[in-house]
Amino acid sequence: MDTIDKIAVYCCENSGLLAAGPVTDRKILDSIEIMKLPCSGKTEMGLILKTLEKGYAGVMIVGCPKDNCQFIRGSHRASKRVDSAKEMLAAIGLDPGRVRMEFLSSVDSHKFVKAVTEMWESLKIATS
Amino acid sequence: MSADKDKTGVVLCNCGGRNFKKEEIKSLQTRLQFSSGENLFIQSDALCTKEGAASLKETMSKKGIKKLVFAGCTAKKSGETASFIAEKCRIAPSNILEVTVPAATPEGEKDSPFGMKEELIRSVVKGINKHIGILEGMETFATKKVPLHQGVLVVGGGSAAQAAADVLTGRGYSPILLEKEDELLSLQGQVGSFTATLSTGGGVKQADCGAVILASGFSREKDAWTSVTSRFASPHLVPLSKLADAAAELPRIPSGRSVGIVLDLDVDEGKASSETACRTALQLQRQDGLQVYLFCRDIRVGSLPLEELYDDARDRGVVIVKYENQIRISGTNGTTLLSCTDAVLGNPIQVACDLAGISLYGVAAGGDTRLSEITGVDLDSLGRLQGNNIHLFATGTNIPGIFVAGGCRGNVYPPEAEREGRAAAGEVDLLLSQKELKVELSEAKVDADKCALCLTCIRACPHNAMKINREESVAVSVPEVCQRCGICAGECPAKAITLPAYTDDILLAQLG
Amino acid sequence: MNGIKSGSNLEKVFAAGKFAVTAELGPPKCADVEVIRKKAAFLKGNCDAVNITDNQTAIVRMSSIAAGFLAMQEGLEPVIQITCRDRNRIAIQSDILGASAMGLKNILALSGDHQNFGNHVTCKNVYDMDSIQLLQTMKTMRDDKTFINGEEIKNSKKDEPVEPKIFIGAAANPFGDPFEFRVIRLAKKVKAGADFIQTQCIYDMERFEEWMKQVRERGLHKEVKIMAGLTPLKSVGMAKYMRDSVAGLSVPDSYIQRLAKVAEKDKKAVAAEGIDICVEQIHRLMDIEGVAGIHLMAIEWEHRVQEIMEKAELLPRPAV
Amino acid sequence: MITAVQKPFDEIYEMIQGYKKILVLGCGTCVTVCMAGGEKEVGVLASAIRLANGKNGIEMDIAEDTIERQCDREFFDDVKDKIEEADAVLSLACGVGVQFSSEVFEGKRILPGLNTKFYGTTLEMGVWSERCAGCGDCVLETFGGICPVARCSKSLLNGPCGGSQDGKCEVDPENIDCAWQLIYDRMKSLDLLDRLEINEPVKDWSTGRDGGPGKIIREDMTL
Repeated sequence: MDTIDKIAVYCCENSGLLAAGPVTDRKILDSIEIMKLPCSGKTEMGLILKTLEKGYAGVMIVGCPKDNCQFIRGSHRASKRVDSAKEMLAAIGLDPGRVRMEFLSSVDSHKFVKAVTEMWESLKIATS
Repeated sequence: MSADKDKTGVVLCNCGGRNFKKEEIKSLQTRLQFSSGENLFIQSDALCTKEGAASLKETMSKKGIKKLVFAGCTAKKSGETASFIAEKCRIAPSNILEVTVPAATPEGEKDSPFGMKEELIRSVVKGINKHIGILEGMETFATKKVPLHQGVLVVGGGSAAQAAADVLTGRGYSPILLEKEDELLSLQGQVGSFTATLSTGGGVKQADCGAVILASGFSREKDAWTSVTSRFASPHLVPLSKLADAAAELPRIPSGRSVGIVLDLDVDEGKASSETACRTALQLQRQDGLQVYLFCRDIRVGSLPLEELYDDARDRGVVIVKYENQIRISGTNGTTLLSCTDAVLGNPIQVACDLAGISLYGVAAGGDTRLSEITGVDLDSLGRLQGNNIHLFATGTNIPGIFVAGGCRGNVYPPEAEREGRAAAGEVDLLLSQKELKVELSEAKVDADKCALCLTCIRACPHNAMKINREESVAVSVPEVCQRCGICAGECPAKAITLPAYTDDILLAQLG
Repeated sequence: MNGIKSGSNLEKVFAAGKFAVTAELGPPKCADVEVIRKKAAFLKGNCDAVNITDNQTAIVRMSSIAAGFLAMQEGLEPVIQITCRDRNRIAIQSDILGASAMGLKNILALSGDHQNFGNHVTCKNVYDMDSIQLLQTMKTMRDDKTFINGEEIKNSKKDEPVEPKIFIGAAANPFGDPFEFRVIRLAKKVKAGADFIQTQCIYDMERFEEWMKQVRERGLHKEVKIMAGLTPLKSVGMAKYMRDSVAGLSVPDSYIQRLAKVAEKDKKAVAAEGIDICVEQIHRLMDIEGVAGIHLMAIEWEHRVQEIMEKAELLPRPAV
Repeated sequence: MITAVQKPFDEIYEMIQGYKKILVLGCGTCVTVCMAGGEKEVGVLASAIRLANGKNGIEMDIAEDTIERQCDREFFDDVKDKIEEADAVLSLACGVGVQFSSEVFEGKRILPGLNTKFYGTTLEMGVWSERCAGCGDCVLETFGGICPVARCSKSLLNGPCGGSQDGKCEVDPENIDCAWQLIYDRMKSLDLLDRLEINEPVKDWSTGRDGGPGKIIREDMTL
């Protein structure tokens, strides 16, 4: 399996994508692959695992704040999918920290950067 | 679903030559990747003008381009220029993707505002190429027009409903006002073409309408009171609305009587409660020998008449206690004990009253489940119509074409309820005055061969966009209701549902 | 109801119009006869018959028939409990014949605690029949000399066949839900063939009296001997456990307060207070019309049974 | 429908060890509806196996497919080649489908990926509940449409045991309703309580599992 030293970040276009927009830090931008989703609720466990299969270091799903999802319950659904994916990774013997869910509003650019940074740190600890 | 053969183009908005230098354009041009067809590279000036759009439209039709990557311009809000182009050039909105080209030169170097470094060019090229890939994997969407029935159903007989009906009438609509003794039995169809079954004085009838306003008032009184009596054993409690009458019945004694008013029992209440509480307190305090204690977590007096009422009550001797967290109510035969912690001083307070009135608006209790079941409109955690979601405020709901106002969504303060009624009417007018909805046919698609009709999508859709197609025994999404969130596709256990602009192929291809 | 059905001591005590007393003996979780002998010694002479439990709470113990036979050798009259959990209709009918052949004269039918509560939670249960069908089976075997399949009980030789002569018991829980069904269920048990009933242990006397009222309204107390179940409270902890953790048991706060008050002064005196409560209950139960006896379930407290019976002035037991 | 849940991943993974080519085969009917073995679950499980193989350095070829039903021969036509190519098939069908796959493809190792649970209904999204025990002699008429055989923990036919409390079964008060409380309430609302006073005789279990493996032969329908 090829490894890709990147985190695939699936962003809800109403929140995560807008939060990621103003990010200019090249180190952050080069360490992620931003993928647009209409809503985090579109997330499937299969997509998360397939992304990891492709060799990505991690998968982050960024949706709206849980109770204020643009599509009412998308963030709730996504967070359940992420939990299932974590359970599956644990069952496989992989680091469940390779999947992460963030709930951000469209202006949370600093939180976006923080989340990516934190995830990288935890991934590095897990592999060291 | 395989992508069609329509060509994908790229347009760079150069804003009158201000965004890209010649050599930059050239550099970009050579690095763009198209999987098929001739390399399409269009540059254009001032795309946000009518003229610019018209010339782009011409080029596109000449080259047979139906899908477009648009790059450039940080001048306008994200997506604004893209949707302008989509409209003017007749591209389905999903078929135009935008790549932002961030300003590369530090501020202050005004002469070359967008001089691009190699690093930036690389990132722009990467962005454009990624979007070409997405569009090449995406079908070209057609649009359809859905007529909007001009009828409006307003459910409710109170001031919010009346205000909504008045506004609608004023704007030339003929709303059906469903008053208290009438009943909404069922609601079929969707935005633009609802069919309501109504029980009115004249019997059961059906009415067509394009939109619905739910303004049915506060329906939880009975449930709320049951909740209060089940929690507190004191025999000397009444709903706040009945406090004045009950207090009048109290036999007078020389040492005087005391009466308590409790607001915010489970949740903080609004101005309507403040007004009722202050008015009742004032009225009782004026009676001989009655001392009134008003308990609240916060009093909302954000309007002049309310402020005056509040001041008046205090001047007349009403004691107002702001409490923290929960208030405890216990009772013996003679009195009701109200105990709490003072929010300001932090000390415990206990007041013995002969009678206490509980405001029911602040009590968590069963909600308007019937209306929710009929319409599909979510209830919030307190059982009020309209889910607890910022995107729905003030008058929207999870169901396109259905709006809420007033008491049923928790606002019982008449001036505000009326304002909401008018606002909901405005929303309806904004919708229906279009006469028809232009709908891009990019809604969730169900593969009939795979669909097991397990109903998961129907249960999961937040907008009631998924229906059962009984003839074909398959689930189907209604394009004008579907919000393209893809939750159904995310849930479908048969992988029968795809959101055409976000198929697995499109998503996975981006990952390389 | 005139003819004697089994000739058991319990049956005769009832027939003589005496207030009957049964106790309980749980077989050991081993093959040691001594355990039974010891427990039997405490109970002998202090009651009219002794229930031998059948793998109670779904925990494996010595078989109730074997333990009952051993107890009988020690001079007790056993009431053999049979649950529907572990045996199908073939095994149960076979055991009824066997028990009767060994001289065991009382059998009490139970649904049985679900295996989920026991020490073999992964086992398969049987429930081929329920307790009411088991009562019917026993009655059919005894009165009609036929098995539940309609076949006659036959002797392989030309001799007269010997049917099981048993005094048939059933349990009743006046505190389970749905409350209104409880009397219906009792009536069904009586119809199915129960000669006597032992109830779940009683603490909530008001609810029991309410149930007895319903029993009398249907005239069931005249058709069946009802024995009120009692379990003395050994400690405050036990009382609270019974109140909080045993489905359907409500232990009144007044009892718990009484025990707690005594416990404050002298921990050792709590048991005596528990016995006093139990004795008070017995006296109150004896006054209720239709209560024909008590069933004393002194769990691991067999040695205090005599004291309770003495204080309740129920000794000596009638010789019938 | 027949309900099932996926086996723990460990168990599945151990089962497939030693095979070089695995086909994960889903079933598009009951187990799709109960979200245990449809095309989505096939994809998830196949991905999980690949990830595990990557971690453990195991070479294994994982193919995926889902057919309409694994309990009918004709539906296998589309995946015949794939099954024949595989060393083993990990079937995400109920026990019926797994066995029938084995019958259709004799000599092929067919492994069960699911634990088949019961005949049940979807109470709400993600919640399934048992309703029928397939006893072969329906008694629902007697009990107001609520089956004590399937829904009473002890299959009692003559009323509730002592463990019925507040409408719940003592075996698991959180999750199991007392069937007899439901029966009582229903019969009361139908004004049929007197029917519950009748003593139900022992049930004939021979019509179901206890009569040996079931077989239905409709002479009028056989070709």
